[in-house]
Amino acid sequence: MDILTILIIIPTLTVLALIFAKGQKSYRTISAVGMGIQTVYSIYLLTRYLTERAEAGGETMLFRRTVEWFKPWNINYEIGVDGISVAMIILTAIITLTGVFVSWRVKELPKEFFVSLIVLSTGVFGFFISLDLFTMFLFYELAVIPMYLLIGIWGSGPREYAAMKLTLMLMGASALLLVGILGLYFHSPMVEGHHTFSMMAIAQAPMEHMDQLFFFPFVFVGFAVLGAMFPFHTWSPDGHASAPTAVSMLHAGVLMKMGGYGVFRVALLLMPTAAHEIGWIFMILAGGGILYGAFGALRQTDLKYINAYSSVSHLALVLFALLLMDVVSWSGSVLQMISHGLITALFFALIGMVYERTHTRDVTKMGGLLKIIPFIGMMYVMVGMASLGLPGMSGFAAELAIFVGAFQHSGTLERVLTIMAVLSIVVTAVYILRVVGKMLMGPVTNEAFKQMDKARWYEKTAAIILLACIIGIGVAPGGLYKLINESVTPLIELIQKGAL
Amino acid sequence: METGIQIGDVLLVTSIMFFIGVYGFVTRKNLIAVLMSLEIIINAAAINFVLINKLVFTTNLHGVFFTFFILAVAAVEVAIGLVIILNLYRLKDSIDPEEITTLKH
Amino acid sequence: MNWSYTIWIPLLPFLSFVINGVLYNRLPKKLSGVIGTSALGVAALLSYLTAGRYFFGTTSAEGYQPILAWQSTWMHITDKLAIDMGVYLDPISIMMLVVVTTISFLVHLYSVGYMSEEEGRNRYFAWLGLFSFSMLGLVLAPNLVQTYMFWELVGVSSFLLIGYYYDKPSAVRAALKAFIVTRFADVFFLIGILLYSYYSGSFKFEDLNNIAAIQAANSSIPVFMGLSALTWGLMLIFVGGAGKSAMFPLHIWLPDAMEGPTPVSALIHAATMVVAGVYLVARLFPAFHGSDDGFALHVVAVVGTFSSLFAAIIAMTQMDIKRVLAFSTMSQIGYMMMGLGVSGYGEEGLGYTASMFHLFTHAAFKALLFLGAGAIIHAVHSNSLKDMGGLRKYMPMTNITFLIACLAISGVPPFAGFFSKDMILEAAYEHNKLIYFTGYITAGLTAFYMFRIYFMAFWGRNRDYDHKPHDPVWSMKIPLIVLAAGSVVLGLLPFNEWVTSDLRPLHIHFDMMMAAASVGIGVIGIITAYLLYRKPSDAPDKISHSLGFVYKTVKNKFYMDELYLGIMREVILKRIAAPVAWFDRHIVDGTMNLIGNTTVGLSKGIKRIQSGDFQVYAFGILIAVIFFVVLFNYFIPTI
Amino acid sequence: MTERIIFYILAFIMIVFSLMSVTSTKIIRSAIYLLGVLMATAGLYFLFNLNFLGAIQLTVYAGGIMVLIVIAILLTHHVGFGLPVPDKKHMILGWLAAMIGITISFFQFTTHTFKPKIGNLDDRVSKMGADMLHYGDGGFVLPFEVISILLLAGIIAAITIAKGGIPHLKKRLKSGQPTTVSSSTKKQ
Repeated sequence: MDILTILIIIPTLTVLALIFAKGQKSYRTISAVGMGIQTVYSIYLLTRYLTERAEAGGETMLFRRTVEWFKPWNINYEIGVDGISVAMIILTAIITLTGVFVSWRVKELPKEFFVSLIVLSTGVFGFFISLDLFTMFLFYELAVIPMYLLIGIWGSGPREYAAMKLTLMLMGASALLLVGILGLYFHSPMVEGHHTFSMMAIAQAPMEHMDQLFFFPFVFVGFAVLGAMFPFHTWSPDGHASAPTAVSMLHAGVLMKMGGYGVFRVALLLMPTAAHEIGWIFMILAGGGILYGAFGALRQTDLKYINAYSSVSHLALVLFALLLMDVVSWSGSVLQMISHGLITALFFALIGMVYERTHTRDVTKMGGLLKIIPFIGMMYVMVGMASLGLPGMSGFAAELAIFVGAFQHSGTLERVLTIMAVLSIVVTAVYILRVVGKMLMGPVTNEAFKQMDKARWYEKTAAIILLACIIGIGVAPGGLYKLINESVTPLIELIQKGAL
Repeated sequence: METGIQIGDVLLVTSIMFFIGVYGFVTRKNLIAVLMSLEIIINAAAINFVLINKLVFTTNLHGVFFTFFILAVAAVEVAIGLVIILNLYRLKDSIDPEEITTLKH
Repeated sequence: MNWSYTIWIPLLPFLSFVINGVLYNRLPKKLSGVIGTSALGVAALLSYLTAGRYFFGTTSAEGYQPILAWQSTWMHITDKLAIDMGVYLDPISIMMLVVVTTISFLVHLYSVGYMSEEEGRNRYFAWLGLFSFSMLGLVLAPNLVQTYMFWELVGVSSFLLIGYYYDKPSAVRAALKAFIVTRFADVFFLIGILLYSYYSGSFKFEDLNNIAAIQAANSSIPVFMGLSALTWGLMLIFVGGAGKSAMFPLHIWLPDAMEGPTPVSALIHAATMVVAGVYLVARLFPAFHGSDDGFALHVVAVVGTFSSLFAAIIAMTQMDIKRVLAFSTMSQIGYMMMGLGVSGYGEEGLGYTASMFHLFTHAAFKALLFLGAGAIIHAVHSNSLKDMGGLRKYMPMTNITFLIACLAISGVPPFAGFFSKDMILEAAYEHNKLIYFTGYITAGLTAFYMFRIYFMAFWGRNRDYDHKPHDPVWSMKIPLIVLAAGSVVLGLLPFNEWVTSDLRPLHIHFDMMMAAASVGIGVIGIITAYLLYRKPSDAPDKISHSLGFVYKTVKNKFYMDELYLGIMREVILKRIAAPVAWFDRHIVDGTMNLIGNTTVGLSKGIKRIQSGDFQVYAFGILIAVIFFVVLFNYFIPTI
Repeated sequence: MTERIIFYILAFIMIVFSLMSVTSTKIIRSAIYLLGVLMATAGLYFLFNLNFLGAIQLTVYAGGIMVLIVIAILLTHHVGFGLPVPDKKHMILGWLAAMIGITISFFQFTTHTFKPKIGNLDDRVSKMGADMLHYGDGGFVLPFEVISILLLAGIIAAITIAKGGIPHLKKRLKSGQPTTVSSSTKKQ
């Protein structure tokens, strides 16, 4: 069996096992075991990748394989990974695993919940290994559909509204995306007498200048909606606020990263000329979005809204760095995707735990929780620190790389936007600390809070896994950065060759 | 014999009749009356067939035959239509088309 | 010589942090203090060893050479802009090493007694360990990014320690304020680093300080408002330093930070963290001095001088003993900044040496003052000077040590402060008379306000205490004694041999007139305080009353807090964040919802067409037929 | 000339009676007016010398169909039962349809030039009968058979529907259950 296809087969088998299983305990055990295997396997994939990479010489896209699927249109199941995809796959595996732990006690329809969750993650895994635009699009849709069910059925608050809004906006985005992908297809080089969906082939021979200018916005916006770029971000606060904990984690942690990854893989790599020429429009949107999201978060009182806006801000930083189109910014941007994925997943997990105990997410109604639930409280402080870019946590390494990369551009627009981006970290500090100060510190505002349960083992497991990753990356980002950087460098060279 | 009659006059008469029927079909609030308006419409059409056959295309009898068939179809249609109306009346105690809006489902 | 053991100096406190942090609840109560204290004790011994080996073992004709004792890859952003973690030893880092480990050790020891009744001591010692680790990492950094990283960590541990009493709202507010204000400054620091390193192409201090090489490597460095980008970068870096060192106008967090436990104030907000800004400027001194004829250095001097006078004036009016000490700290750091700012390079680097010397002695006597204040607070259970008086009878040991510290800070010979302060004033005199004069006045004010609190606390009126105050336990006494001894003798160290701007020994001459003048103003200050506060009288009240508005303004710290709060509330939250939030919910989201609602509305309209009324359907059919008739007859006539 | 006058009289009768038929508020009168229209149509056929067609029109239409309609009216109405006046919406739609339709068709046949008549139509009844049963060119035997089957099917359908289990359906309808024909016939 092909090493990458196993990444899809493991979750599929888990889903099958879930379908035939009975009893809540077996559902969660099966899910945890399946995702545990998946995590271990993706780490194994990393080691395999590193050894193969050492042997392969200059090639970074490894384990490539093509299976014919639909000959008349040249659709292939074409897969392969480079360092970026491997990092993303590990991120996805970890977040799904912790998501299963966090939803350990789902009460309603547990089987269906876990099935949807794992189907979603299957889509994400497939997305990250695809090299064929059509296959990629298919997996993307596979990830979006269960999201609707997960929010609509297991959500809270105005869940139908939120689920509908989220799904419609993402579907609208994928309509744009489909236009872009078909545009890419019909302007792609001929392979055996047909056009091709293969990204590798298209990247070698990008389309004409005017065609790029036309199709670039479609693809970019299509993916950027998923990456919550201003002004297409409004699904994110509502969606997150209504989604169940594990779904928020997966969504903010992984799905939104698919947006960034897609922008990078499809929009920028396949249409570099357009990215150079009209990228500045989106750069302004993304750069403005950094501060915009931060200021938006400043005024919220719902924990999930704060975090959703914070994600908008951080993802805008990712898109901004991607649009800068140089090695350091891209590496930093991918690092930021991973870092933010972990941080925001932990954030949502902790918010879920707090919500389960206090039955409110309104910051103004809480106080002094650190005394009552010290583990969760301390974790929240730590992840807050990670989010505001404290050194020693992953966020800092990523932001530093992005800023260093951004500062290599001496154009006025880039300079101004970079300084705005840097300034946003102080706003981030304000909104994070406001929550910490109000919710965790100070006197206990509600007597009922004193009866809260301490953190349970599965909650601790989830939190510790994520925090360990955050701190691990923060203390020693060198290896991960190198993995990403080595994969980014040839891509940048390819683009520059095309641009010249 | 029929020398004095212009085709235009005939068409004018039948089209007026036809649209009177249409008017009745749309406005009447009684299914049987609607059916009767339908008869006027069919009748107007049948006259057209016959007279165009008689006044313009005289090589064969197609128009006349069509009128025969229209008559037959009209008979069947009226028979079945009336039976359906009777059934509806037994079902809903009314033959007002306003009450029969099952089509929207 | 092998120096690689120096990595253990920061790692030992880190271990203390990890053990106390991870084994949070499982550790026996007494053990956490023991672990922390012994870790820091060993670290202190190691740093004395290092200092001895360095200052007495490596001297050469070229002066002391920096040593990269240990290095490890952290992140290679590009081949040039590589960031490595390392241990960098040179005179100032070793001096700071000694200061940090010693004070930290003494504070740990002191805290064993001071915090003995607190719940959550493990947390306290964990944070102290984290702080010591971060501060040492900051001090030993070989490049600017490592400095920045530990700079932030220091800020966080400061935040955590100020907020140690986290169920007290004022402590929480103070912690948040401290973090956010310093964070705000750090953003400029970061921008400064990025800007400066863009031209230098490196983060390493050797490269950053080699300003001639940077100018040679960049054919044209952009000039903005008459200053080169390098100077701008340095000034931005200084903003970061000013934030951490509580220079005007970023000082507002320091007085509030006194909400933390007193030993923490002694360690972080007096001796070590707050001087990080001074240390940073000293680290980049050649760059500051070389860029644009030292314009950035002028800024440092002016800010330092102004802050020192500003803080001294406020300190005279405060009634909270810790706040007086906080403003005094700010004032003394201003002095250090002033010393750096007026300094030249090489043989003219008197200010540099003086500033470092003052940093060194100040650490001793200011920590002593705080620990003494802590002993008083521990005894009388209040921070306010109004609740104190006549304590010399109850706490003789504290009285003597506190007096020594006051004499030292007032610049009375032969105590430590005299030498360092005199050196700064001498350097300032050679540089700029106005700065000298301001510093001179400040010296007098310093003597006055220090003896004001001394007399108010230990003399003044005798009062009845509910609990009879007494000298603290031994674990708190030892640090007092050690620091008092230090305050007496440290001034005699030959600092000009060791710590200089160009690493070569500096020749200094002792100006008798200058010394006499500065001692004179100090004595005037002391005598004034003696007359006003030796015995209870209403003279101080009368004076303050006669000053009226001026007094009130000063007492309210020139309304700086209110100004910042106003900006935060009115401008940031109400004028920026609220409109953004409104815009987001109503305009952006409104547009999205509008699209959705339009679709729904449209579908409702279309739905009504399908009414089930077959007569209307018939009408529709007819209209369609007519439409096609017209279409095919008049518009598509070929069919 | 006589024919023209007769034609105009008949046309007048047809139009007026149609109008009366669709506007009358008494259903039975409406039926009688319809009968008038049908008989005038038969008259028109006679006028055009199509006696056989006219006779069929009289027997099938004016005879058979009218009887059916009258019986249906009797089954559903009291005699003299007033019809409700059409509501505004349907009136407007009806007027609109009629006016647009008349305008368009008038415009159509006034602008269209008809081919001149070629010879006289052989409209003997014997010719009609021969063509009807003739399967060669111009023969109508196949439609004729189809129509016969249609008529048969119509009769069977009418009977089936007429005797369907309506009371049962009615009960179901009231209780909100689905009213499929198969289930209702099975119950019987």
